[in-house]
Amino acid sequence: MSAVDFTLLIAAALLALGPTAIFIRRLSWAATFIYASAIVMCGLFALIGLAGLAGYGIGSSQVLPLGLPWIGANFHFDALTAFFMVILGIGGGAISLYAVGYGRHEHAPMRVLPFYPAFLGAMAMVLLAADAFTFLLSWEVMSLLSWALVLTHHQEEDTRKAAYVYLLMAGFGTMSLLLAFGLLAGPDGAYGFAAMRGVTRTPVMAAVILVLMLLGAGSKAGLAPLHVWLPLAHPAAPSHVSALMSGVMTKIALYGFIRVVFDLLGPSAWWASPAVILLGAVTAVLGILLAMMERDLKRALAYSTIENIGVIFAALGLTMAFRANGMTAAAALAFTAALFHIFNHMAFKSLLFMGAGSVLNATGLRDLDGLGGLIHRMPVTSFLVLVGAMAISALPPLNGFASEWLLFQAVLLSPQIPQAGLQLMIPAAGGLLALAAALAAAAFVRIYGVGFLGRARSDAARCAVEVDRFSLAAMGLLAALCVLVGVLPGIVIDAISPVVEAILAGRLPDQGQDAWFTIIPIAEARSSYNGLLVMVFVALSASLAAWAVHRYASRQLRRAPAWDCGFPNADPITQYSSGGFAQPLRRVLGVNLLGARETVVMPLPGDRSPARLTVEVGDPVWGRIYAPIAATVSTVSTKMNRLQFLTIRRYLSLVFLLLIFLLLGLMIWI
Amino acid sequence: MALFSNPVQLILAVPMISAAVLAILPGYKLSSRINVLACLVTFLAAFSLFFIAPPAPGTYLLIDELNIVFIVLNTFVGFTASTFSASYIAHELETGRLTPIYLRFYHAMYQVMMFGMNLALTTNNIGLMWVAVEIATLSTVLMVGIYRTHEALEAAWKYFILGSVGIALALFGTILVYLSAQPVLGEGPPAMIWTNLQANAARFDPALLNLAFIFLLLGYGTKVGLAPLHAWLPDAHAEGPTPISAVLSGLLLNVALYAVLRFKMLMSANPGALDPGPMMIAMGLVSLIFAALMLYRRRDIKRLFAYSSIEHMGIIVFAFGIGGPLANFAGLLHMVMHSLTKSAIFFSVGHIAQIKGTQKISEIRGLTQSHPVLGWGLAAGVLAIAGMPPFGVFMSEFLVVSTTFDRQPILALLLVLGLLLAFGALLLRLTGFIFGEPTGSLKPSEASYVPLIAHMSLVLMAGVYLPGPMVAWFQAVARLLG
Amino acid sequence: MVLVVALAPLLVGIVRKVKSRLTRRQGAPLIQPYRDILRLMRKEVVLAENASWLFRVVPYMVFAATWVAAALIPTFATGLQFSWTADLIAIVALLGSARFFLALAGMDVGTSFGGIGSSREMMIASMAEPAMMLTVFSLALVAGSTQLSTVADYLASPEVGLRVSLGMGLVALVVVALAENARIPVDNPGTHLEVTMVHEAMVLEYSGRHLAMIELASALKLLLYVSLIGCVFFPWGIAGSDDGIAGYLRGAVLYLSKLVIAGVLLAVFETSTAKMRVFRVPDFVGIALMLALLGTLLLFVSRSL
Amino acid sequence: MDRIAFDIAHLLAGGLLLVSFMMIYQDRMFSLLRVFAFHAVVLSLSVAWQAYNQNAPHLYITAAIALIFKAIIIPGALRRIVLQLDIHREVENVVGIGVTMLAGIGLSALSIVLMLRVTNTADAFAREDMAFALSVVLLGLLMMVTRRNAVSQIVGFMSLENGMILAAAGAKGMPLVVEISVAFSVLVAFIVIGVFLFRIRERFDSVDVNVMDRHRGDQR
Repeated sequence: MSAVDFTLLIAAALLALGPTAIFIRRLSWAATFIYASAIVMCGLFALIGLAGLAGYGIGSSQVLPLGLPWIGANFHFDALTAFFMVILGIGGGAISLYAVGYGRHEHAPMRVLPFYPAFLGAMAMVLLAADAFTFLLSWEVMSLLSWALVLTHHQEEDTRKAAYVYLLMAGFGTMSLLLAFGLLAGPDGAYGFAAMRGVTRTPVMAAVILVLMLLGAGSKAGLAPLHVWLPLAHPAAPSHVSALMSGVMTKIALYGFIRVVFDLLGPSAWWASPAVILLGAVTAVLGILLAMMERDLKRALAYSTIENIGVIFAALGLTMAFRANGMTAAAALAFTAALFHIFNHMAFKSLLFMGAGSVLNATGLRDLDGLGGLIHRMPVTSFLVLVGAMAISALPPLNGFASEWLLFQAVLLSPQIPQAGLQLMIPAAGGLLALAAALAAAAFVRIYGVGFLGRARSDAARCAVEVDRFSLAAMGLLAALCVLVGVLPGIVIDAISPVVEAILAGRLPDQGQDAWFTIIPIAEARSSYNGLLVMVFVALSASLAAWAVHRYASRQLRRAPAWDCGFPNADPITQYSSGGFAQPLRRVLGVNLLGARETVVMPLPGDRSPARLTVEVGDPVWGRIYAPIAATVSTVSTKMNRLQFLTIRRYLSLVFLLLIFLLLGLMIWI
Repeated sequence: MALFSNPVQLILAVPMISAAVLAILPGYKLSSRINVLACLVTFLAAFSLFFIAPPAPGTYLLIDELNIVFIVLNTFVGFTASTFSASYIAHELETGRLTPIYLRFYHAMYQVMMFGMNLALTTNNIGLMWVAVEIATLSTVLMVGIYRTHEALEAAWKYFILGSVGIALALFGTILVYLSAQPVLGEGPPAMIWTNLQANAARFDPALLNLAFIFLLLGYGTKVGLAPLHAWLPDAHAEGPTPISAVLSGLLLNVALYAVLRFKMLMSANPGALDPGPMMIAMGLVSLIFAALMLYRRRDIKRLFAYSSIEHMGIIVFAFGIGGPLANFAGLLHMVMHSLTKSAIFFSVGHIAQIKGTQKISEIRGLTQSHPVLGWGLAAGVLAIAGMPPFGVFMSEFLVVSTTFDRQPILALLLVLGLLLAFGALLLRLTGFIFGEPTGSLKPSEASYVPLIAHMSLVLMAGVYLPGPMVAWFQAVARLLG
Repeated sequence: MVLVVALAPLLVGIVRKVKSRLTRRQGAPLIQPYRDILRLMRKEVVLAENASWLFRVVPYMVFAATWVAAALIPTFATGLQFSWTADLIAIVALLGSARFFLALAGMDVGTSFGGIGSSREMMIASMAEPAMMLTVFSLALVAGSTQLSTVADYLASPEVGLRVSLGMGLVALVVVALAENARIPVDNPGTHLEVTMVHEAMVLEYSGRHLAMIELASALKLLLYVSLIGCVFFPWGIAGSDDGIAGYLRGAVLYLSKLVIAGVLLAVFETSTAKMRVFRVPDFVGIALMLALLGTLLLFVSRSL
Repeated sequence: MDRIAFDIAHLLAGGLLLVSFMMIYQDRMFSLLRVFAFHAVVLSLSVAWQAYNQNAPHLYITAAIALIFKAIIIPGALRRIVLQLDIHREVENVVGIGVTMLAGIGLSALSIVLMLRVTNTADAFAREDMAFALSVVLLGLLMMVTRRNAVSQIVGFMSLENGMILAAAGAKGMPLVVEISVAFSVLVAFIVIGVFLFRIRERFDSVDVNVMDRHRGDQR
């Protein structure tokens, strides 16, 4: 049995688990059974993917007599698929493990169980599909199932709105993809990926396809300005679903982009790449700024997903720029950075969403301003979330830094590009990415500092208890992965290289030979980084310092009330709130970039009502793009709606006028 | 029974005889069973056409690859709708919306309508076809007005007037076609036989054909429900009994479409005649976008789905207007899928409206919680009709959009715009229907879900797997349509 | 590595001394910072009741991260043993780690001052870090490497000449250094006045050995920046990896004198300017960001000339 | 086919068109009904003349149907309805009669030009007939569109159907189907309209379509 058959079988089994859930819904172990099966299957995905990256089973295909009748349903397993299988397998597996524990708290499990495994299966189908129809079918089924999952808590108005916006954007994306595939397939309907691959296209045609792919895959991944659904839908879903959507599904969207733009379309003209780079960089900054301003824990995480997607798109754009100029080594570096970051983001974003889910479970709150002090009540969760926050803030020696480092190395290769425009633009985009990275650190200090540190701001947070072992195990797994990958990035780079090789026909130097797991993307004189040693050095010097201080100086400790510059121990609400923490950045960047407004209502002297500070900050994209569209549709449909209330005579007049019009037309014509 | 050795005769005779029987038979229970039985027999007879070699085209009857699709679909949906009607109509009697005498009338008319539609599909004579469409129209007019409320009468009246004008225009077109054929084929009946017309179309006077097609497109187009000729459609769907809404959307529109297609083939066969494509594309697009926008302001659930029918007829006409093997295939597939899906939607809507006692969109909430099967069934139907996979409509929309974009990018973009607008509206309403806290009556539905599930299973199956013979046959038809 | 730790308080001492003399005070002796740190080390720690384990770990983490970063910068010789462990970008990121933890610690106890400090620190950092990154970019683009030893070697070589971009980079880096090290005009290292403090507000709750570690870390950080500026922009006398003992000695002496000069300059600058309002700071640091970007962009212009 | 025959056919068909114009011109209900009866008479004459010329005896039946039903029974019935329901005796127009007339002239010009252009190959009889028939059809439609009350709209529809019959009769050798269908449609139309009018009488106080329009759906 070839790899593709085996993977298909597992995907089919996952899809079939959905209906199974309906039949076994009365059994007490139904949820555990479903999630446990999902763990097993995802584990198999990961294994198959890893085996594929090691070279086993690559290139196997299968055609089933399904889908479009004259070409059937084509499936193919190659290195790119294998890599994303690993993402899906590890992410899906860890999240399913988490769900074993988390799912017990679900009030209406039947709104999750039938869709959850099928969602995983649909994502696998997207990865395997090798013709346009199968691809889009799986893609849209994936959207549909995640939509159903988002609607788990459908009683809430916000959830319904979120789900609506989500599926509408998904529909928009699918239509864009459909148009892109229409162009790729040509007039004769050559929908197979194999047939699309060899065709040469004019640069304009390729650019149109690229734009459509940016719209289609970008809307699913969360590229600005198509990201609006993401901060709505991800928080609304149950947390393991949020984790799956943010950590894994957005990666599947990126897979779609990579598959079409890098694999099917081939090298594009150099002038196509700046748009991608710039979009990516702008998305990154916008996303993280919004994350900085957001009060809702899960929504802030969702915004941070947008940031990371932006980073990845910037890396992909760099790859396109290098590739268009035939700089294979540089392209390989940028592409490796993109794939590496995809992997990393899967790990830490899933971890963070699980953490948010644990917090939600323990306190029932998503509002940062109700949390605080969780590090005392939920020590393990807090520690694991800290690892995730460090990783996502790109702090060495964790994994987030490794991929950002690679990306910056790629940015630094820009002088070799012949086009002056790109030469100037890439470092500028690099600056934006650096800004995003710095803001990410600020945003996660805020999230962690307000949410987990300090004193509890509500009773719910005060009485929080640590979550169950399954959840902790799942988070621990991913946290360990973050550390491990950060410390040993060379192994990951080598594992990715078959993918890079397959897409770009070039790769980074083999990292396995370098001493002490150092990574050297180009040459040692140019740049190198060793996560292991950094970690060892930091750990050693920290321990050394601690040991020395404790050994030779004092080790006495006394607990006392907080000093706070002499103020008495005030109420927990005097702590910095999430809004307060964001205030400096809101004033500095938010006013101009996001249109943030602060209004202060000061009561007159003698009036004892409290002073109020209201902050208005939101996604500028809503007001600039989506609200006008919605308003237009509303106005036009209201105007049109008069046609429903005409008299019969007027309807007849319409018929009559149409007839006259056509007759006149005919008369003029002949 | 030598007379009925031919299944085609059976298809026509069974509804006619049972109409007569039902007209005199008291007692609604028996009537509804006979109704179902008659529809079943008709369907089986139609289905047997797959296996028996179809009879050679005669003066009156014609079975070819094109209309066999329509006949089988027609009788099948007619059958499922009759089973749905059996469970639906009992409830109407209980609530006193209908009296037994009206029920008798209803069942008889149901069969008359089936007869009209079957005749329109099987006849080989353009005049007879016109008559048959007229019969079907008039019988549905009576059914739409059967509740005799203000709204129902108004809807029926509107339907009647607009339908009559349309049918008159179609008659004029038919006469013109005859006139153009007459110099070639000679006077009298041969000049009205489809097979003759089709074979000799190349020699007809193209100018006359052009004029004829305008009248035919407007005439039968009124029946298809193309904007701006659609006005009767939403009200007729909304105010009639729900089985009739299902039949109207699922069948009658197809019958009219069939007529348009036949005449389009005639036009295509004549080299000098205008290309009917652009006209159909334009009307299709107008219907699609117009109906999509209208969806946003609907307050009545059945009217909502009636507008959705207009929208889909727009897509189908658009696809046939684009032409070519892929688009024609897509058009046919879309038509079949739309019939099945839309009637399934009306089945569930019928039950919902009966449970809730209202058709107001704002009063239907949280169905997945209170009535899981109905709620999710409706969800499946609406998502399917909105073009979501893994349902069959997705495949046809995939083909239409992807083939159009390469050839006519602007048209494809307009098409996509319309599809998205409609998707947005349907999804908005669906979210309201099936999610949130349930409102209104929560009593369980005792109705049978079999027709609903049967239709949705077929649509689901078609979305992922089309049987080989069916594909071959669709492709043959697509080639036939040019 | 030990050298940097040993030297760091000295630099602070120099700055303080010069500042005092400039304001016509006698000033504490040069070794006062050493004394301070040792004294703090010996004192007991008074821990806020609400402080978590993170609060206790952070000083060591901050110290370690800063130390490692500082150790990776060539002071007087380029051939560092482990220079390939991390490059300039990693050094920036290590400093980022230190700041990250410090800001978290500021939030940990749950007082309003900690929050002030953390939020302002992160705001300043989110402008300063990209500026630094862009400076790194322009350096790396000039030198074709982000490896500090290589960069220093390259810039020490005669082929570089004078470049506008490097000048801009220098200004940007100095501004960043001022901002990152909590110096006037961004922050006042000596103040404990609520509205003005940034760095000090974060570490307000620390005492005893923890405070000592943090003080040491910030001294280290100052040294780090001075070394960085020294080795990148004024790489005269840095010994190559193959130079002999004499080379090393010469490098060491020059390095020490560079430190002294930098300390004096810093003190002069701090005495002659006033602290700005917090919301002026972004403009100030933003200038660095702009300069760094301009430097990077001008690089291409000057290259193509 | 001689000249006289053609001229007579021409005269009759043209007469039908003329009567159509007269109908548009009427502003009293009863005179409208009278003119409509006359319309039907002219139609039956025209059809009969065609029957004679084409040697098509079945067309005589059509002529007879037209004469009996449309010229006598229907106007009589409508007259009764108007009397019984106490409907306004005036025909309410949407636009002025002058404008309507102008539009009607334009329409008949359009249809004649168009018809003569497209029917090059058909014989002269058919061409004339079709041209006039199309004008009558369009005028009937115009009448439906510009009149406010139901009875005059029905009359408009009937005159439209008259045009159809003229066309069908003019198309040489058109099989029996047409006659059947015409009879059928006239019959059914009459019945249905009658039923409707009856019901509408039952439910509404007037046959004025505007009253019914108040109950249009989706406004609840």
